[in-house]
Amino acid sequence: MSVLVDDDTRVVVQGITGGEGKFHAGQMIEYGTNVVAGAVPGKGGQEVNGVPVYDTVDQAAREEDADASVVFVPPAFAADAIFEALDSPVDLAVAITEGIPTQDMARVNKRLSEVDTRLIGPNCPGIITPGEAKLGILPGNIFESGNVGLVSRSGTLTYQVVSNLTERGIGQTTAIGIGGDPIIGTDFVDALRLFEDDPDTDAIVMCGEIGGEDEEEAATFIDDYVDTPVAGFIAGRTAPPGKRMGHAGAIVSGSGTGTAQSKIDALNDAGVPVGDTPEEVADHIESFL
Amino acid sequence: MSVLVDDDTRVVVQGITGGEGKFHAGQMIEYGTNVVAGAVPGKGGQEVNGVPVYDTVDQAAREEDADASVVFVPPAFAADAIFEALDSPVDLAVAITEGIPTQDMARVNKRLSEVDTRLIGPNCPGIITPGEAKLGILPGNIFESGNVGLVSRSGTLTYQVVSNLTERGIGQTTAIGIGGDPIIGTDFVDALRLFEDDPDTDAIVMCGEIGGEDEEEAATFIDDYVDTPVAGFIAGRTAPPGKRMGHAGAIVSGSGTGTAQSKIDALNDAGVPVGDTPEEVADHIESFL
Amino acid sequence: MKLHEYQAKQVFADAGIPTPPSTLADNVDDAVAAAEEIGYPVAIKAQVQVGGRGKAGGIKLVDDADEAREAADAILGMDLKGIHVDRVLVEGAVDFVNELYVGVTMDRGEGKPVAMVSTRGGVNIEEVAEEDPDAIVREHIDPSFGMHPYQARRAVYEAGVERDVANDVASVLQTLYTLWDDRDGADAEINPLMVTSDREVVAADAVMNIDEDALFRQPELAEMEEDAAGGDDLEAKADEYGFDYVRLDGNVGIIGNGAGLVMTTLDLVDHYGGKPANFLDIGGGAKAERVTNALDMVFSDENVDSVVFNIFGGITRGDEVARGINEALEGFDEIPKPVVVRLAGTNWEEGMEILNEDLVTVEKTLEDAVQRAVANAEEVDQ
Amino acid sequence: MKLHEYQAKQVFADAGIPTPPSTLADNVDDAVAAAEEIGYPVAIKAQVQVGGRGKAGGIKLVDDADEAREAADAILGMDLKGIHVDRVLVEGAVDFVNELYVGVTMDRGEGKPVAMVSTRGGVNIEEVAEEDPDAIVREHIDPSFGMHPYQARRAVYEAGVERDVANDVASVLQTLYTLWDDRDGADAEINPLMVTSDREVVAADAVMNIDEDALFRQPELAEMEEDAAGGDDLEAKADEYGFDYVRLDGNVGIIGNGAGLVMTTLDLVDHYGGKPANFLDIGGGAKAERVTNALDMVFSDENVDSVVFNIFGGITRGDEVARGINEALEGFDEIPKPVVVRLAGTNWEEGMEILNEDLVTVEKTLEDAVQRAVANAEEVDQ
Repeated sequence: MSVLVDDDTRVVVQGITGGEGKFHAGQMIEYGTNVVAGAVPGKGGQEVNGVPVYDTVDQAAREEDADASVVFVPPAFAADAIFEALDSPVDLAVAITEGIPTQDMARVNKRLSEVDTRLIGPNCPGIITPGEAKLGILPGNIFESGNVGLVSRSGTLTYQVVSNLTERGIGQTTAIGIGGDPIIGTDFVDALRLFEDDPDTDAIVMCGEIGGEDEEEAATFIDDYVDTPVAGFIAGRTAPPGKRMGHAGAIVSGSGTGTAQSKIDALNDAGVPVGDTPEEVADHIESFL
Repeated sequence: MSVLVDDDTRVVVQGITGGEGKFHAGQMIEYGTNVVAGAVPGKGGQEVNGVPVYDTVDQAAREEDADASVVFVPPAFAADAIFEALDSPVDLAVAITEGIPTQDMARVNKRLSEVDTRLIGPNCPGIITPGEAKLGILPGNIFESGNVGLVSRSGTLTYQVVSNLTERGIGQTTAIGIGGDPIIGTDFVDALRLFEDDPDTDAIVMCGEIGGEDEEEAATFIDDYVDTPVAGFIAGRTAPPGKRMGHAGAIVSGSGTGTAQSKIDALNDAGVPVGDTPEEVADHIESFL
Repeated sequence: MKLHEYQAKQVFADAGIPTPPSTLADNVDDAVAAAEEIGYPVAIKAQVQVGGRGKAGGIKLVDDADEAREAADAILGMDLKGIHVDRVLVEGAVDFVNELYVGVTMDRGEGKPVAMVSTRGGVNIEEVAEEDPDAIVREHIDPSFGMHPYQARRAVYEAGVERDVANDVASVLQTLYTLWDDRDGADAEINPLMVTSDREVVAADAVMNIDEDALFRQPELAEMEEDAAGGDDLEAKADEYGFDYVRLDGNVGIIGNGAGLVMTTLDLVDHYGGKPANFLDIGGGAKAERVTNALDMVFSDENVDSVVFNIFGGITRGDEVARGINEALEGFDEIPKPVVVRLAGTNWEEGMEILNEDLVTVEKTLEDAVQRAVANAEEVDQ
Repeated sequence: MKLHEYQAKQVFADAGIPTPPSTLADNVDDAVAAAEEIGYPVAIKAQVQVGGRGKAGGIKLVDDADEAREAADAILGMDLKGIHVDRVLVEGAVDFVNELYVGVTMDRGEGKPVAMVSTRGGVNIEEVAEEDPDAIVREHIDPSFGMHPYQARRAVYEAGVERDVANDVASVLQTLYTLWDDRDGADAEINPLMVTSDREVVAADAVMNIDEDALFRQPELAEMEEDAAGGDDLEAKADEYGFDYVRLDGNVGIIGNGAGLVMTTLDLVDHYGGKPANFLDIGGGAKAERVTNALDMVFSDENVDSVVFNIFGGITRGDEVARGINEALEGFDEIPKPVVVRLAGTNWEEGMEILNEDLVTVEKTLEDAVQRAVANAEEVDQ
């Protein structure tokens, strides 16, 4: 019924004593997520939202048998928190933090190549398996359990597209916000592979945006390996070349790759219809089911 | 008839324009080694000992289709030279240089875990397949082609033991000087595995010395995996505890491991006879053949 | 954050990269005095952050005091692609025989730094990159190790740099990487890196972009920031407010939360026949004040005829947004431009209760909101 | 190369690790003056590099000037395990409630650095390591990344350091790793790292061993070396000559090339009933002069009754060795101790031709050479 997370997932929240960490840990628990511990150096022994806090992720994961971690740690310390998660017993880390220096993420990226732990994010809304678990900041109430997998580089755009689906009664297996930063853990290809391998996912929505070439690579991957029908959306068609729009992912280089058009063309070539509006995306998905 | 190197091996000499590099490249060529190029930054286009010099190992290996490199580069620059070899098309690097800072070698060691290239040394005499190729500074004339593999942490001790064998008419498949530094590339276990897998090696000599626990690990490996008969020698039986004898490998910790006795016991327990003198080692080998 | 040439050059020079002697001047007399001090020929270079400075007349090579005065007078005060020039760098001219290119940036596709060298430096490097990408040698760096010296050498020899200056160029590249790494660079470039007639290597230009997200640990560079900004007034205001903002040439003002959703809103404005006046992302978790500031921003843009405010709440709460909109609009006797609001997600119902519907038009879906805003703009436009 | 406590402490303090106030003194008056300046109680600590200084009377805690004078007088000039004490460190005593241990070293088995923390610091840490190894938490470091802050925290919390000082201890450990890394440390240790009654963390001792092979890039530390040496006169001479030399208590002097072969020669001396007087490795590629120096070294040891010179040439050439032996011995009217020479390997035949066999006994095999030398020693001994 899902990929990566479900109601068995035992979650540590890093930074649970901070404002955001505390609030969203509460929201996650309210949604039904199995939050089993917090991890904050120096705050071990405390309790927040009814869960015990440990000084290190290692202790939290060991004592509470956790297998996933969500990082709500300020940007200056976030890379270290991710490294800590990668070097602990958890096998999934979800980094919500926005504004982590890119060079820090390059080092994290190197470390990711050495470990089996998966990273989602950073600068992402997280991951949700409707009705089972949400790890991150996604508004749970717009999701509904179902058979569509969703992967997106953009947070609020995800919500928009999900709401277009949910309003038609089309539910989701799992939705993954992979984040809009230049260097991220799980990318489109990784997420597509997960959904392709999930027997309960009957269709996939992929929301990209201008900048980088991840969507182009995803198109190639879809062409080669993905049988599950995919519908796409690309934000930034009207973005002028060379302008920076919001996050670093959204820089259009002048060289013809990374533009909305090159992404749309690549997806179309791979047989993926790309909607002009979120409603059109929902139309495509509806036609697949 | 050999492991790792033979008369097909095409060798680059890093530092071929330096005093040692030039001399030993000449010796290697005289021995019959297929030295195809030198690599020295800024010296590209020159010729030394009749072989062309390139500015980078990459160029040398690419242009001359080399598959091994020998490093004769001063200690301050040797780690960088090893990194360069590891990041080039060669699949064997032999580092002769003595006195490389240990922290440099720790970084090299990390890199070794990421690549397929094998490193022998540093601070080692090199590797020789008698009659075919020598990569390093071993005196070729004491070796003879045959069916005994030899691996040793110490240079001159290797020569001693080899001469004891050769004088009896016992030749060698390949002799590997793995080097006496605290951090080395190929260790006893690696070398033993190569000899065990070599159909032409009928017996193995392993020369260890006090310090570290490599011989103990090798003993365990022999017990578990090695069918080829092995004879051992351990230098430093009379070394007083806590004294530093020559190179960093030869520090006896106070804790009962790393002593000559613990190594001899471990080898004996694995069924490996350990000679009191080099002659006795030759006796054991003779009895195996 | 992009440093000015004179700032980047100072940073490079402090790290040991050879640069020509130079002095910053903000008036003609000082510029001439600097030129005299340095000795002719000198280059007089406008310190503005626009591409193609040279071709646009922002760089002049002069041979004596009269020429220096004339050039400084022409450049100081000129408008270069809309940016006013108020400072010039007076710099000793380099007698060069070759122009190389060296640079360090993050290769986002690979997720690792990359160092670049080319023997075809100079003004046309972008064309070279386009037409003959192999003329630029790329060496990827493992950021856990940093750049190994052999990598700098390899890139330089691979690029075909002449052997007698190869060591110096490799050393400049190594220093450039270290700078890029230590100073949280996004890009660091020297183009051209000149080889002089007496076989020395000199950085004749210097580009350094800093990762904005890392400015917290680069206090020295962060201080340069204000100086380095400049340009469009509204974009400066957006900087002040901390908004991601880009000014465009349409008339439908757009405010939203999250880059992807805001871009989508722009795309829909276009899709329904309108023209976006801007991109404005208020970010995640915005409070009422931030919403007020955003409206203030968009109202300040005289090209804007109509506004669409599109929020899908995750960490952003609909009630906070509604409160901010009310506060921004209740101050006006007459609402300056018609505002269409669409609230969804976290606390959207609370938001709808709070929102003063006398001041704005409310739409339930993104599509409807955008269409209404486009229609409003057309109405005003007529 | 081992730094003295006072040197290591200075290095640590410069890096920001809290240390008690202290002054180095080489006479009683200065020591008392320093104690008065610092304020009692103070510790007076012999600056010699031997283990178990405290137990051997080399550290005294004093409460007033009279005690300080008495202690300084007792310690200055004393012999600690054969080393003359000519300096003391006068150091403010720390009012501690806990003694921790932190250290960084190279784990040669793993081939990577390791940081260590224990709450059972103090004089018995070696026993703790022996009897209860789990009481010392080990955190391996990837040297390409360096120590991540979380690793320092993890080690500290895992060791059970109390939470109110955990941050400070983690910070000391992080600094210690950085020092170890930047300064090419072999080991860097603080034992004890004291927790004071007002919950501060202070390094009450400091150990820093530097990798000799890296001294070329640690000029500041290399300068400390001479000062840090001391001890046995012959070992000092060996340092000067650049030999690997260890003095032992037998009477057969041993010279050879390569650590493994020299150790083997020692082992064979023992095997054949003799007692090695020393370990002396002339290294690879030795020229005649080095050979002469080596013989000079061994002759200077009055315990030596007989010498065995065992060379198996690889880069070392037999002719050079023979020339050196001749030069060393031809100066004597009478050879001071009988010398047995065994030459093998590179150019051994040339060597045998050169060698003046009136001055030495030649043997062809290692076994014969050692047996002859042992016999020579027995003869002299009788």
